[in-house]
Amino acid sequence: MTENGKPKLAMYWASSCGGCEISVLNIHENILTVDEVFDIAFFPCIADFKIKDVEAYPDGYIDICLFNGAIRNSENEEMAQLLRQKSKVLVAFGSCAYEGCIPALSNLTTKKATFEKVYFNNPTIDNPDRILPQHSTEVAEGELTLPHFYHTVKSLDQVVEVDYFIPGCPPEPPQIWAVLQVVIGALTAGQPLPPAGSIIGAGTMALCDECTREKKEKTIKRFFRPYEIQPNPDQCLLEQGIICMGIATRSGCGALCPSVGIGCRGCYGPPDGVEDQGAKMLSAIASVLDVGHESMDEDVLEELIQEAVDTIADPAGTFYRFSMAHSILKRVKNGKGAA
Amino acid sequence: MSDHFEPVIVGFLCNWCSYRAADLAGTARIKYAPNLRPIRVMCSGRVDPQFVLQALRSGADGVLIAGCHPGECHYVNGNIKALRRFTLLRKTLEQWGIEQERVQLLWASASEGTVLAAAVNRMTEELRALGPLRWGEKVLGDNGAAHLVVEEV
Amino acid sequence: MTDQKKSPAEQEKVGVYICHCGSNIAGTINVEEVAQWAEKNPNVVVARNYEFMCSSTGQELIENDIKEKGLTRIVVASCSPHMHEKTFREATERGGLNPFLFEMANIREHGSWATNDKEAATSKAKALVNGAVERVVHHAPLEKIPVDINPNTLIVGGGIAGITAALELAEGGHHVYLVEREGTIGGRMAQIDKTFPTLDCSACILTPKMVDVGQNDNITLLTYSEVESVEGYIGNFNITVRKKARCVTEELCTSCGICEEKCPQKVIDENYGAGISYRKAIYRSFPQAVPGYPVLDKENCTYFQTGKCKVCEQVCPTEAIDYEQEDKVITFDVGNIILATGYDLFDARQIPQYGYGRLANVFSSLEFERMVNASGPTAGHIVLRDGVTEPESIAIVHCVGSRDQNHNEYCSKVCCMYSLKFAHLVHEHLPDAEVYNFYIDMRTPGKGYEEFYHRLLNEGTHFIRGRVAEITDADRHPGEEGKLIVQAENTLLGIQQRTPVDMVILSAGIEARHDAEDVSKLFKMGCDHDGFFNERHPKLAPVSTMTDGVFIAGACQGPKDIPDTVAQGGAAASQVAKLISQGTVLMEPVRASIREEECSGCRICNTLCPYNAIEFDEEKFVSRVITALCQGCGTCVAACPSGVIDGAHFTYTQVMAELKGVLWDVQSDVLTKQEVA
Amino acid sequence: MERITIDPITRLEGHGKIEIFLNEEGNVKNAYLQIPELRGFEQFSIGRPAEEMPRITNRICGVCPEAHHMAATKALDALFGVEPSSAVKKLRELFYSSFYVTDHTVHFYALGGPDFVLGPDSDPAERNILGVIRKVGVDIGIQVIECRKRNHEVIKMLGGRGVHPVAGLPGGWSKSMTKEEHELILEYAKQNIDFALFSLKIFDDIVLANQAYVDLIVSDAFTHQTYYMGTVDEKNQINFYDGLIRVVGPDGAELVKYPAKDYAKHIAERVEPWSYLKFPYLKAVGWKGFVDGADSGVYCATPLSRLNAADGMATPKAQEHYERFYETLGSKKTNGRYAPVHHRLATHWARLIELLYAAERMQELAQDPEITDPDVRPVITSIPTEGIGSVEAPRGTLTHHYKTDENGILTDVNLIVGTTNNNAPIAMSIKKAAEGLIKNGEVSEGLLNQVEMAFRNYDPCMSCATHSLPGQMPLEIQIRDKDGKLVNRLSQYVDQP
Repeated sequence: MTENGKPKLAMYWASSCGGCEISVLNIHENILTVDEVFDIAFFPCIADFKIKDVEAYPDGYIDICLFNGAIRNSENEEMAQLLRQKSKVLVAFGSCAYEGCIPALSNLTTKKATFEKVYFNNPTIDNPDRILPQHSTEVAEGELTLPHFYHTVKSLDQVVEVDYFIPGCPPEPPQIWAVLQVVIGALTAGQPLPPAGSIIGAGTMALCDECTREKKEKTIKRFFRPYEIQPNPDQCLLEQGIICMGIATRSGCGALCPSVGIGCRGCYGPPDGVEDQGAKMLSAIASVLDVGHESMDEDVLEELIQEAVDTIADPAGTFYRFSMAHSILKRVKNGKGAA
Repeated sequence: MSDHFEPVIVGFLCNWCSYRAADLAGTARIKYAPNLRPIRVMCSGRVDPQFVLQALRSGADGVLIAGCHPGECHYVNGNIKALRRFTLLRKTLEQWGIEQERVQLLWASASEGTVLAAAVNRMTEELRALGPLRWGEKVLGDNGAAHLVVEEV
Repeated sequence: MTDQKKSPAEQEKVGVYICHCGSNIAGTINVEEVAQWAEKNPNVVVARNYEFMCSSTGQELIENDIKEKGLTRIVVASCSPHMHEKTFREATERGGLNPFLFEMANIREHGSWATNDKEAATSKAKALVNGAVERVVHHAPLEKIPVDINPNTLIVGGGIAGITAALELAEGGHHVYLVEREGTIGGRMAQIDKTFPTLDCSACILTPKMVDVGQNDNITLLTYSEVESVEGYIGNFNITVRKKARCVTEELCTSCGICEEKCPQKVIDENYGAGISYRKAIYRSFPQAVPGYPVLDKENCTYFQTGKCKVCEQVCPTEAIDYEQEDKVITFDVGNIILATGYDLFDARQIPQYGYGRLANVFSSLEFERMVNASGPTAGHIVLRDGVTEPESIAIVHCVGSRDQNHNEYCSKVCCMYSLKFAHLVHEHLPDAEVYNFYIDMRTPGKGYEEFYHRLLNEGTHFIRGRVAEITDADRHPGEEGKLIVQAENTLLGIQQRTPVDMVILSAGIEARHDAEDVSKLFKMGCDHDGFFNERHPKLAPVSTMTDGVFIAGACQGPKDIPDTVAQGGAAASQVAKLISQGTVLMEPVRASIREEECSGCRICNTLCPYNAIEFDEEKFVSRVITALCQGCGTCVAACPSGVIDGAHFTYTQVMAELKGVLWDVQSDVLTKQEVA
Repeated sequence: MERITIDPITRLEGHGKIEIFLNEEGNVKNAYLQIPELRGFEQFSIGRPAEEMPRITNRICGVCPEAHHMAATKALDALFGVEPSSAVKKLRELFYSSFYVTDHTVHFYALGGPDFVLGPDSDPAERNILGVIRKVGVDIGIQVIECRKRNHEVIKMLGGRGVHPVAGLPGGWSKSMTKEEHELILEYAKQNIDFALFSLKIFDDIVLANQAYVDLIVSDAFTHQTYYMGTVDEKNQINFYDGLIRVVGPDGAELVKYPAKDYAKHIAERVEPWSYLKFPYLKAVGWKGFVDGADSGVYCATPLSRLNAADGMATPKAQEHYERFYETLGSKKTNGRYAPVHHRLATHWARLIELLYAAERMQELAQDPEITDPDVRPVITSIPTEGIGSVEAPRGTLTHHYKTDENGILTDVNLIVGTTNNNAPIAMSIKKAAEGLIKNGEVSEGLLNQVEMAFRNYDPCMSCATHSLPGQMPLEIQIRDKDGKLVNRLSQYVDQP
């Protein structure tokens, strides 16, 4: 690669879906500017540098590394260690690296249950010898190895220090471009970077700030599944009993899902000042559950509230849809969450 | 940890009823399990579910939320909100595989020192039977060990 | 981040003081060990243990250490904060620190007193101390919130409690709005004939005070009126009162009473007359009513029912009758409120086996009060329902509806004494009549009360210890014919006893007003299970409520006799007078506040506040806390899904720090990077 | 014995690794494609509300989330036993066609294209889309970007989000098409057709006009005789959104045609201890290992497979090119249909024909008066039980299978993902290419790209994730002696840091 003064950019995926890369490509023609400003130092999806090459770099050789994907196996963790060592600025890019995202729903179940489901118990499996993938296998010609599959999916900052976090599944292209412009400004014109550890490429407050639906006082008698009612197109979905994570989710996407009549699922993670997105969502909607009164008999009261609460299907999987790895407890004690 | 297991219970006690109930239990020299570590909040309605989760994350074996009886809340109905949150939290914790006995809600008025003491004794026994939770080492800690070998299935 | 700089919290210098409380704490907890252990905490500069921290020398320890060692935070581990939090906050302040930079660990009530296991108590003490230390370093200096006090006062209820409070304040030069539901003030006391134990005439001691109220320029008397709404907070309440139309122009009425005299329509007086006397359709409850002008009762007025009559209008010399008169809605501002809404009498019909309402000669205590009253329907003669026959034997049943699992568990406190009074009055009016008092326990605590009991013993009253099982007119034995038989177990003799009498008086207990719960909601303060208003503290703040600026006096707080009620009226008045003379009050700064610039306007919090302290700004699309209305419960803080509501002195950081602090010994070693950082 | 490790290659969601074992003579003894990744959607989806699956499973792949979103949504139709209105079906299919246009476009230009436009053995530094642009003009690069831009706009418009759409609901769609959107889409559809035709023209001029390329395409190293799978409509013509799944043998004879709900009767999956990814095969034929031919249950599901499995294309222009495709590659027409083409590299051409079809189909649907029907979100009251849904993902037939309790909470989930279908064929292609290219331990840089071409034509999803500038599969070959000492190390890149 060319040894000129251009800053070095790396983008790597661990346990991810590639959506982050697609979202980067969705800055469209601006990708050409990125190509002008940076030298690619490592970017499996677009260039041919190998792990060996990265290992050969001096520490801090890479100016900025966009790391997406969760830490699902030992290979992911080793790559995270390596890239932390070689990068000046390491960015947890996208929900997976930031807080675990959908892959971390796996923390609602166990490794054992996962292997059994995938390799033993499903309608199309043909595995008479009950074979499971192994870390090391002796085949006729020699040894084959696979990475260790972790019990718990972790976010990037749970295995290495992270300088910045860009939330979103995936981060929205305008936000990505805005961040890249800041970085370019800092690297080329010496403009200041945001304080280390900050969450960038997103707002600070809850999504409701961006949502155009009309909001009233919230008194909810029960909740509905999205197919059970036809929501009023202009009114706050939560008020209509459709679970919308917007109240406990960081702004930045522009409230896309509510704008097409689907409740926010929380992919931008919690807003500033909230540690555990799920717990806060839980607390908020339980508080406005408009059933039961202090003058009631205690048993009646508890029964009424239980009924209303039971209209919420799968609280854990809903409130922690994206933030499981970053939640206070991080995983379930056993597989109950998923089975 | 020694083989003898003493559960640790974090108690969130409301300033006006349950905290005073605990005061009264002491004043009346009622002896009860020393396993409760009380934290004073103004109202059971102040108990943020994050507190409960953090208590479990930080090593507690159980959490007791105690407030005034419905209708007797000094803030009219803060305890009703506590009950609503608790009910949803309990449903969620079940998905997390956390036994119901580990997180409990109790109504104890300022005059019910005996009720509070009895509840702490009962809960301590229940937790002894369940054994330690100790989240950090027993649940998260095993990531290190568990991923080294594919478990026997 | 690898930045090793000390955070602000890590730089705080904490002093820790472990109190022995004589042997109360030190007897069970190894205070030296706890102190030495506490000193290991990097934040702790000094950790002492001392005999009595609440003593002046103990407090001086704190003050001196602040000055000499430059402490910035104070932790005292001793008794419950409900005992001495104030004491040590003041010591902290004298030392030169903001009083809220102090935290207390309760190692006595929650520690040494709760177990004999010294080891466990000591390690629990460590946990609590550590929690306090970890918490206090995150404390912020707080200033109490000053609020100006409007010198006017609203008093609800014109009984003896309200009257007393009103006069205390008015005579002290403060303006009072006295609101009474009925046409006249006076309340229950006006219905009573004589007061125990002194037996002086109730009316004779009450009416002068009623007149004083009527004549005092500092009192705006609003009778036949009800409070409709209460907005605002201590020092600044805005009150709306509905003054019901009495169809009499007060300015013109001279209280001559001719309308009442000429009115052709007689009505049974259920209220003041206890249902055993008549009044007119236009009436004053009693001649000494204050104010003196009558009320026209539309439901029973011939003109309003049939369109004909108008006698009162014709006879009125000053043309004060105004059939067209409408309800008036009055609004005014006050700084404080005293509730003196009194009590309801237990309705004896709820105990069918006592036969009240079914057996003619079973009387309620209030009926008897009216009957024996010289101004009552029988001019004071004690007679049976037929209105002529004098009873030869009378049974007085105590604890009707009181001390009764099926009705009210509590003791109504006054029934024993007024039952003795009844017995005495019977002896006085009918010297030959036999009087039987059926009681469970004789409760006569009070000046001169026990003596009064002894007097009755000497007057020949028969005292039978036992709860009455049944009162019936079904005679079984000779001598029972035509009598009421009182069936009870005499627990002293251990025998079932049937006592035939001519008349039975049921000493009904005291109950909260039927509408007490609505009233408590209107004034945003709580009721207990029995419907009596909750005092702020059963011992130390008996007339205050949880709502600043709202006070309670008399039987609305719980059963009371007249002296206690008058005392509470005075106490409430002096509480209010204190606030008025202060001019401003400092409110506890434990309050919620919303960081508006971070509020997304989701409106989750809007409906949660029981004090309506949260308003929504339709322009800025943010929610806002009205600080003076906020009581600091923290419900909205816990609910806010954006975490932008701060609960002063119980912030997320403070509680979390205490939480991790008390769990110091069970924290796991497996911490994520993020938690280490 | 020497071994060659190719690490990393990348796949659908994450990474891939190729192990090539050589014998003493240094010839290929065996080759393994290892997939070191597992995310376990089938397990952690259990316990979730079924209606959330379109918004959970699209995270399997950020490159074709639309495919998972659609398969999941169709599985919900079946689960709740609701037949979507024709308006809903059309809206969904239009959305899906637009996705196909962007997906196929970028694969051809960024991945397939460079190999032909610039030549398999050209300077690797140039062998990427930028090189393509330099050679055939910058306007193409712009057109590619524009094509992605407008179709991602349609995806966001109708699906709610540009990546990971959210609009799918049982029996419906959460968002109808507005008047303004409709006009825009009509315009975009037209542009898509022009772009598709233009792309086929480029393929003609550069590839078909060059005999060397044609020879390469038909060369044995890139030829496999396998079964082919694809979804067809009632006329046995290709349809991406709905239809019956048809499997034909190497000779073109129909083996089976079945509705998606019967998938488990026909497909089974093997497990190997050295890969996390399972190996599907045809039950009717059986698993004979990594071999081709009529006796091996190995099948293929790619653009080429779909053409082979169908009788033709459902749109006129695409049909013309379909016929030309078979004629050119010397396939004979027997009783109404062409015999299958087995040359893997022809997949690139097949992909362009599908691109044209998708564009034409998008226009047909956009012109349908029903397409703006506002009533697309029905209220569902039925009790869910079990449902199977499938679509043609760009990388093969995609099947979702759900079971729930009466409350609609998932109790069992099974997924057969596009690329998984091709797990065995890809491994075989790699081995065959390696065998053909690695002789006596001598490995030339030129073989790298050709081995790469062996699996790139399948467009394994990570290479679709490399729809980008410039586009290449990262690939390195290490040759070690039996002590593991590195004796030779080759990379497509000349200059090492």
